[in-house]
Amino acid sequence: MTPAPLVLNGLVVGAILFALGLVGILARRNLIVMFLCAELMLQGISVSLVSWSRHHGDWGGHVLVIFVLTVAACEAAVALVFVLQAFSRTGRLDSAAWQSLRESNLPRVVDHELPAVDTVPHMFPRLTPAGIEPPVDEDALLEREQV
Amino acid sequence: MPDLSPSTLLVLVPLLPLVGAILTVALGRVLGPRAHLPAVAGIAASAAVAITLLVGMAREVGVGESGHDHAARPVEMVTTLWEWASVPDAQASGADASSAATSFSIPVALRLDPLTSTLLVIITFVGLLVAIYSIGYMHGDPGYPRFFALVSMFVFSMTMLVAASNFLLVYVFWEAVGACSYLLIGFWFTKPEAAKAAKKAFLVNRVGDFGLAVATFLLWMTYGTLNFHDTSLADGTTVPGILGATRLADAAGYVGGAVGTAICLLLLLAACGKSAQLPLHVWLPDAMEGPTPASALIHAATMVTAGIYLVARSAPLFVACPGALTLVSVVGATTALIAALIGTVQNDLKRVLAYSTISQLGYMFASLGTGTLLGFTAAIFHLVTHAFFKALLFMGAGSVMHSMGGVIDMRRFGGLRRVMPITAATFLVGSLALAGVAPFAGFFSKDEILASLHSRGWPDAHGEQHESAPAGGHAALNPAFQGSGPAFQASGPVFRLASVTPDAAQLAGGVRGSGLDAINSPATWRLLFWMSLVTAGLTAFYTFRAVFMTFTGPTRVPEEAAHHSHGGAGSAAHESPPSMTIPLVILAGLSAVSGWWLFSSHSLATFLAATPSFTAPSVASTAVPPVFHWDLAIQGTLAAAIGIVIAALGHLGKRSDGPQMERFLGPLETLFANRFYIDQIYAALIVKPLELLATVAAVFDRYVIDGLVDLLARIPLGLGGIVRQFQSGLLQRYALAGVIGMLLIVLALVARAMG
Amino acid sequence: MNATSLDTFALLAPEIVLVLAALVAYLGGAFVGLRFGWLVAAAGIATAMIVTRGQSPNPTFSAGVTIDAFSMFVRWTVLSLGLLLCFVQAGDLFVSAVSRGPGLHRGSTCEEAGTFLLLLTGLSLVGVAGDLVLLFAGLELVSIPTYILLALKRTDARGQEASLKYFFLSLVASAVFLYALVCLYGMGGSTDLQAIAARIRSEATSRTVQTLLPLAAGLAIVGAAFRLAAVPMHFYAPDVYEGTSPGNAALLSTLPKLAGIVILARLVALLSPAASPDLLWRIMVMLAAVTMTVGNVMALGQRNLRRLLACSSIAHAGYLLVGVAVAASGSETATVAGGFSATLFYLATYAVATIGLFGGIAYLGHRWPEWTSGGGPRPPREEITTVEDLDGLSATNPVAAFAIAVFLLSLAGIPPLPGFWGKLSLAFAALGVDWSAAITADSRRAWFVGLAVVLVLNAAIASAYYLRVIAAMYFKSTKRGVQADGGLAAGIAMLVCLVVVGAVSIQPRGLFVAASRAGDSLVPAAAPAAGISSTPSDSLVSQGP
Amino acid sequence: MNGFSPSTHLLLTIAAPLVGAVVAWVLGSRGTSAVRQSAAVTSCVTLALAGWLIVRFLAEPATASGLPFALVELPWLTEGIFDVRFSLGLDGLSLWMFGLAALLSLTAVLVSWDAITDRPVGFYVLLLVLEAAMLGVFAARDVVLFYVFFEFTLVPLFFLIGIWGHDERRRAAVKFFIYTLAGSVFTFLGLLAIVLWHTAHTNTVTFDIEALTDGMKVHPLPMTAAGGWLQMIVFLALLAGFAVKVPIVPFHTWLPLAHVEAPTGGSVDLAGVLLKLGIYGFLRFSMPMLPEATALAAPWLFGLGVAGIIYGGLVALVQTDLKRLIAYSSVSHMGYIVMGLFALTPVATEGATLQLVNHGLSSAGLFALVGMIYERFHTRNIASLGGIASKAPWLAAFFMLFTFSSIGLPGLNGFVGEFMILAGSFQRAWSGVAANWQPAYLAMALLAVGGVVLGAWYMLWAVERVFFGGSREPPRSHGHDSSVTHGGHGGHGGHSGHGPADHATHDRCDLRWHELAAVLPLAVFCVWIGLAPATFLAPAAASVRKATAASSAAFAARMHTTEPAATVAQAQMP
Repeated sequence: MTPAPLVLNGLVVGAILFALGLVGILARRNLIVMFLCAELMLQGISVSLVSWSRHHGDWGGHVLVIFVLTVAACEAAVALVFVLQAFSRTGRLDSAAWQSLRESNLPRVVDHELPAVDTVPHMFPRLTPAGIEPPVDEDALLEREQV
Repeated sequence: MPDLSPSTLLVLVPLLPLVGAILTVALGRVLGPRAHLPAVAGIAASAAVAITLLVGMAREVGVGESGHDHAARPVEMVTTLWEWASVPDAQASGADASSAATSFSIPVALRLDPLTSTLLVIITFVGLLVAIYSIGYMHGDPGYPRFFALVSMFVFSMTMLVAASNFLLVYVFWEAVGACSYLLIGFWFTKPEAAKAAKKAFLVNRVGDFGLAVATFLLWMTYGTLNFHDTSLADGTTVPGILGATRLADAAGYVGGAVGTAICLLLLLAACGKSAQLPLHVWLPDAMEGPTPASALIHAATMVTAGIYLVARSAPLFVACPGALTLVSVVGATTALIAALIGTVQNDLKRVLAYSTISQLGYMFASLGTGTLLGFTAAIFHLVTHAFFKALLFMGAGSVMHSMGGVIDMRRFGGLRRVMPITAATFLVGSLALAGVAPFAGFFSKDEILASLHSRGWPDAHGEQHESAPAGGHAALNPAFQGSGPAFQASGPVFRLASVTPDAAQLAGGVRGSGLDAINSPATWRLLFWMSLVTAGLTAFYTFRAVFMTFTGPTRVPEEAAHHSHGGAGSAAHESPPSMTIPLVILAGLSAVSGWWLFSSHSLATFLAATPSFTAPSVASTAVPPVFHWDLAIQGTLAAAIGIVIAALGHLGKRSDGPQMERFLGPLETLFANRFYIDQIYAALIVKPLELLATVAAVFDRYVIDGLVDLLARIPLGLGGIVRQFQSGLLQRYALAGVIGMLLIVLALVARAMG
Repeated sequence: MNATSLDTFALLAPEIVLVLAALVAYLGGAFVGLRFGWLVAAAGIATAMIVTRGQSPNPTFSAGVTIDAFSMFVRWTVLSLGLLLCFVQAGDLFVSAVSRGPGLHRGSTCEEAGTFLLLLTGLSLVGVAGDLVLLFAGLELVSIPTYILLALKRTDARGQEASLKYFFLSLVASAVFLYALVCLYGMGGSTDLQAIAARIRSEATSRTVQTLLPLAAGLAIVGAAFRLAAVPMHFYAPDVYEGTSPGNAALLSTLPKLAGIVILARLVALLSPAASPDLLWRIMVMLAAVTMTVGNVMALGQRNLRRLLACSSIAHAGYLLVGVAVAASGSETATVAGGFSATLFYLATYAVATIGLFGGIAYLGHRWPEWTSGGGPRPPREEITTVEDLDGLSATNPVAAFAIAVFLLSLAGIPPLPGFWGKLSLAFAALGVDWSAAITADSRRAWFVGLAVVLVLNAAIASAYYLRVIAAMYFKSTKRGVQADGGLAAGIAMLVCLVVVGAVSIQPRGLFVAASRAGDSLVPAAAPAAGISSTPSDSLVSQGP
Repeated sequence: MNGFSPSTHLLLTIAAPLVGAVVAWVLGSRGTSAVRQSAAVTSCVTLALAGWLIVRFLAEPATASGLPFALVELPWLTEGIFDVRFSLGLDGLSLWMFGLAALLSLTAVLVSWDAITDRPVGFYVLLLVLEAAMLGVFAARDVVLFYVFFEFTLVPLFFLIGIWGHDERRRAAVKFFIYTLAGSVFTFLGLLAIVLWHTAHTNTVTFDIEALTDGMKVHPLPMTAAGGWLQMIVFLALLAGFAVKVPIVPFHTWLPLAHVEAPTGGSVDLAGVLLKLGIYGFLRFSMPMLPEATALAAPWLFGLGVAGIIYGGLVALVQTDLKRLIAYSSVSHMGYIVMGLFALTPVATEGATLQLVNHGLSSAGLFALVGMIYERFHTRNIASLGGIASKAPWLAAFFMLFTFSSIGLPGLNGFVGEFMILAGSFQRAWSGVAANWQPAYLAMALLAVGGVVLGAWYMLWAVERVFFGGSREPPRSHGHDSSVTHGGHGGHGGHSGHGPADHATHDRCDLRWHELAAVLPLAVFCVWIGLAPATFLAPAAASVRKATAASSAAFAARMHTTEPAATVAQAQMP
């Protein structure tokens, strides 16, 4: 049995990681960063699980951690697909670009623009478009010259 | 029909007309121009039965026996057909500690007593004559079958009304006759005036029915039953009927005071509605839009007398409330006077007769109000004679109208006595009777009425207080006044005999005084007496004004007469067919003799005195021996004579479209011509405000109530609008909202756990 | 752990069958050009059903697998809903099976089918999971295939946006839920739910439990709220439903809800009766009331059909929470059982109607475009999106219109349709919470009576927008009909749902019995919920002066 | 009465319309005439079955004491906390309403004969389904079963109004549905609360209405502050639904809209039967189960009834649309019924229950005839009608009859109910209330009697304007206007096809055989009830008494009656 302080430290770290991740997801608009923040939350969880597991001297926690890591990997794969798709469609990683699905009577929310330095040449890796060619989204165009 | 029991006969009286009506409806198309047969046959048979019953009843009562100064024993026969509705043990559980209304049991029961049998005969007999008359009058009308169906339907309802032995049944047929009159007034429904008049009649009557309905409820509350007769229950106990022997025998069987007065006033209201008394008289003149035979039957002879019947029937109730009783007389006399005044300036022959009807009905009320046996019998007496001569007059007018091509404005024809002699002669007889000229019928009945009023106005023999009589003011108005001075001493003994009335009043008032009783003072009665005397003069005046305008002077016939002529040469006006003239003649004969015949030996009064309602001690104790009041007769005749003379001065032999001599009345004339503006007052005070209120209510309903409902429905919609504001489509706002929610929940839980 | 691993295999046989079917679909599609993946899926589900029939609920816990009436109920619901959904998803099953040419997402049927099967597996695992690890694994096995299905079905911008939103929010939600699991583990010191429950009861007063229990409860509730599309995690629903295909919408509005209910059920069963903090049921009540109200009022103004149905699914999440709240409030086992059985019963009735509804919409597919021959090139056909697109459906597609009307009325709770029976049981349960107590301010009684009132009021409000759709179909006329090109299978699914709805309307007993058994089994040592829990104590009458 | 048992008989009666609906649906391909004939046959058969059942009911001596008849009981949702049974049966309360539902359904079919040309199959199927629901709701003896039928009646009517209605049919249908639903969901809660209370205090689960009634007698819901006024709360919950259904002013605004927009057949069923459900609910649930609360609320509902009489009458007075006028007259007449019900005296309550049937007959007849007028002239606008009596004498005659019946002319049915209601109310006001209530009660009773005058006014005025006077040809544009505004989907079925209607004004203007067959039975019953009401009062009496006794006792207890002006009369009378 490890003394309680160790557990507490572990838990605190874990909680801090979790909170950071949460805040990150809420604060950052870059899809990749957002996903990383989600991973951060999972890591915080893993940390606290491990410390609990040691506290109780029980393997269950560790097992759960393994599962968490696995799941995180899977989600990373899925996330990659989403990010690439999103980027290929809008040409940017801004989550705020995705708000064409909303109540029809509401205006589009335009946050403050990104700094111009972010502009990058239009040479991106492209996936072969899946399915039929969708109609061009005027919202997306509107975003494009801002990049 | 000796083999039939009286009860069966009694049922037959209404039944036959009903069958007639149904047959007419069923076979109307088949019979075509002979559609009158079932109706006439039914009414005729019913009349025969009614007369049989009357004879039997008269034998029962024993009219003609000597010594009827003692109160006659009540004679009645009740036959119950079926239970109409019954709610046993109607006590609202435990709530009715004080209400007598223990059971709500309404049998369909018919009764036969002197009053009923008299009225049955009048109704069926006059009905028969009218039906016969209509054969000619309505000939060729598209609604021929409908008319006869309605007439016999009416005879059915009316006979049921007077034969019903139960207040609810009375109410039922009270409205049924109203409906028949509604349909008959609106018989020519394509005429907008007719339709309006019909509606007006029904509505004004409804106001009266309101009174009757409430009165019925109160009676039920107070007496625990609605039956006139005593009903013996299965368990042997007897429910004393309102006019049953048990209660009649009981000196204090009737409620006075507030409740009693309320009941009586409500009954009076009902009677005013049906009998066109102030303030509900407005419908009768308009009702003249209906076919004239209907006017003769319903709005002159029978239906309008239902009010008289009601008050007479519930005499004991009224006698127990002297205040209400006096009010009856006041209403009656006032109506009589006002109607007569209006009648003096009417130019429409039928309207003249209509107002005279109102006025004569007023007489009857005045006499009912005296509360003496004399008063009640006199009223019924006048009812009978009036039925004869007023029906006669209406039919005469109808005959004129018939041949004048529907024109009834007296200013447009004249000198018709040459064109239609029979009509003229019979009309003259009727007018004499109406004017109360001896020895025609009206004279005797009116004399009795005056006597009954006089007996209340001068209860004691001492004549000195008559100088202080408020009637002094009428001196100028009534020339007969001076002449009537010495008459009082002559009629002294009469008053002494009649002076029991205070006891009656005392007995009644002794129960509990009501505010109204204040008006029950000799002064009132004297005023009423003079009013009716004046009315007598006016009656004579307008009657003969009509006679002179119509039948005397140069012969003039309106052009409508040409192209409205049945069978006869399409040229000029002509005497009506025999089917119309024969009833006229019969009625003329009756108008001439019935008065004397019924008055001599006081047969009618004796007969009626056996009516249960009149055998209540409070009523019977006021019996007086039959005396012919010479003094009053003289006054009455004088008044009539003056009226006739003035009329003759004004109209005899003049062109009826010439300048009218009533002009000298000036503004009064316009007041009379406009019927005292009563219709306008009603329109302004009741109809318009109600319609305004209705409009307001409709707007309120549409915009306020419904608006509130819609507003309520909008609330969720508004909420939805607010909620939708959060659906901004921004991923991170969603996440943020979720996290905030999470924090709230978690913090709440944690805080609670931490305590 | 008195069972061998083989027994465990036997216990999990249906899930294993599903996984095998998924493998067949994947590999077949990839290597032997298998085209009729959905047939494989259907067959797999059918086999799983057969296998499940063989099993009997025995509450033995081995390797964290709980096979009790509840998990059996979940399984059956999963499988039968899965079968229906697989038809809805399939699009034109037979055409896709026989036709060679590439068409509208035909090539991908096998991947979809396989993913769908895995999703069902995960859900069924959630049902049987008696262990945190299995629970978590199951949940993720529900989430990840969902992402993939969303992405596969729709490749246009809206589809991507929908899947993107769902993905990230789901990440957050599952992370949050995972943290709740951490807290539970921290309290229980074991991953076995029973052990955790026992530990919590034994150390109910310890500081750890005092601290972590509310935290765990709150986080778990929020995690479940996302699956349920309940406040405060309901925002994604309208957007996602609008963006994705009817089949996915049907899926999202039913299966995740089931998962959420299972989570909450396990949680409450874990905490109740002894250790449930009395604030828990208050929060549940508030969540239920707010959720159903938000959903309904938001739906009132909607013109977009799928958004409207999304709002309605939010509202129904609120109704579902009513039962959970009742269960959470239960100090007596019978109340707990009653609440759960009401919720499960309602979930079943709701799911059938909803799947039928989306099946109908999927079946209707597209509208004929405004186009007359010679009027220029044929414009692209439009999918049915708004309520107006259904105008005059009763004239053009009477059967579909009738079915959709029935489903809508059932959702509105008009008797005698299943929705009514569901609301009946919910309201009955809510009113029944310590019935013999007096209604005093802030008493449990007052809260739940208020909840019942909110429930029925919402039923009335909801009928407004359901009727709007019906009015569009029946009371309006249209020039342009719909193509009904969504595929026969969807139509079949619709009809099957119609039959089921009819059957349940006529005799709801069977379903209700199953649900109440499941509810009973959730409560340790559950007394058969005969009658209302409270003993007939005339406390009121005695209190009276 | 050999043959099948009463229970089977009852089941058959309720099932017959459903079978007929299926038949009509099958025959749909054969065209309109086949469908409507099958519908007519079905409703005739149902009517015959119902009539025979009523005869059997009357033949059964036990029913006279208020015992239910023809009991059916099948287990339905009997599990755990639920014991919902499919249990049917008739007693005095439901008997006549049951018969009325069957009768009016036939009327509804017949009046729609030519009026419905668009999608007749759906129309008649819905009509028959509605009939089954109406029969069921009066026969239901289980709380939930009652509510199921009670609620379900909305659905067919919703479609009837919405598809075959007039210009504003959609708004009307939705408003009608939601308004009534919003009310009745509270009723739903109230009923559940009663069941729960009973279960909690007797430990036996039952949804049987009779059992609950008895249980409520033993364990009444508390009316004390300590008990949280539970009984009052439940009463209000029930009231919410019933008041909207009746409708009691001010919850009536859906009624005129629904009536004006509904097709004739729908109006007939709505006015004739569905409005009665509220009153029936009061008699079935509120009064026997919640006596104290009823007693407490009675004065106010009594007042609302009177308010309804006057208010409805006033609003009706200024209506320009004939159908709307009659709709408001319904509001006014339902006011009488409410008043009589909450006068809580035997005479009044029995009168009110009879008046249910009376109003059903007369208002249904009036709506049917208005529909016929509309078919002929394509307008219901009073101003543009006139002199119909000369064009269609029989139509006018029937209209007069029903008018007289509805304004309470003696000798017709309307009078009986009105008179008993008013008499009972006076009895209550006179001697049944505490002294401080008495003036108010008397005033209200007098107002109600005044309402009779008002009723005569607006009805006769309408009759005068529509039927009397010179025969006026309504502007032809009207017909086409309405047909155009009805345009679009199903609109042309909103009223009669133009083919017959256009020359209807010239030749076959008077009643046709099916129209005669539609109104004649109603007229016969109007007269029959008017002449011998005892025939109809007696079978119901015992049940009504049983239903209201508790409440009136409670009321008497509330107003520990003080003596009003003691009357001399029965002081002496033995």
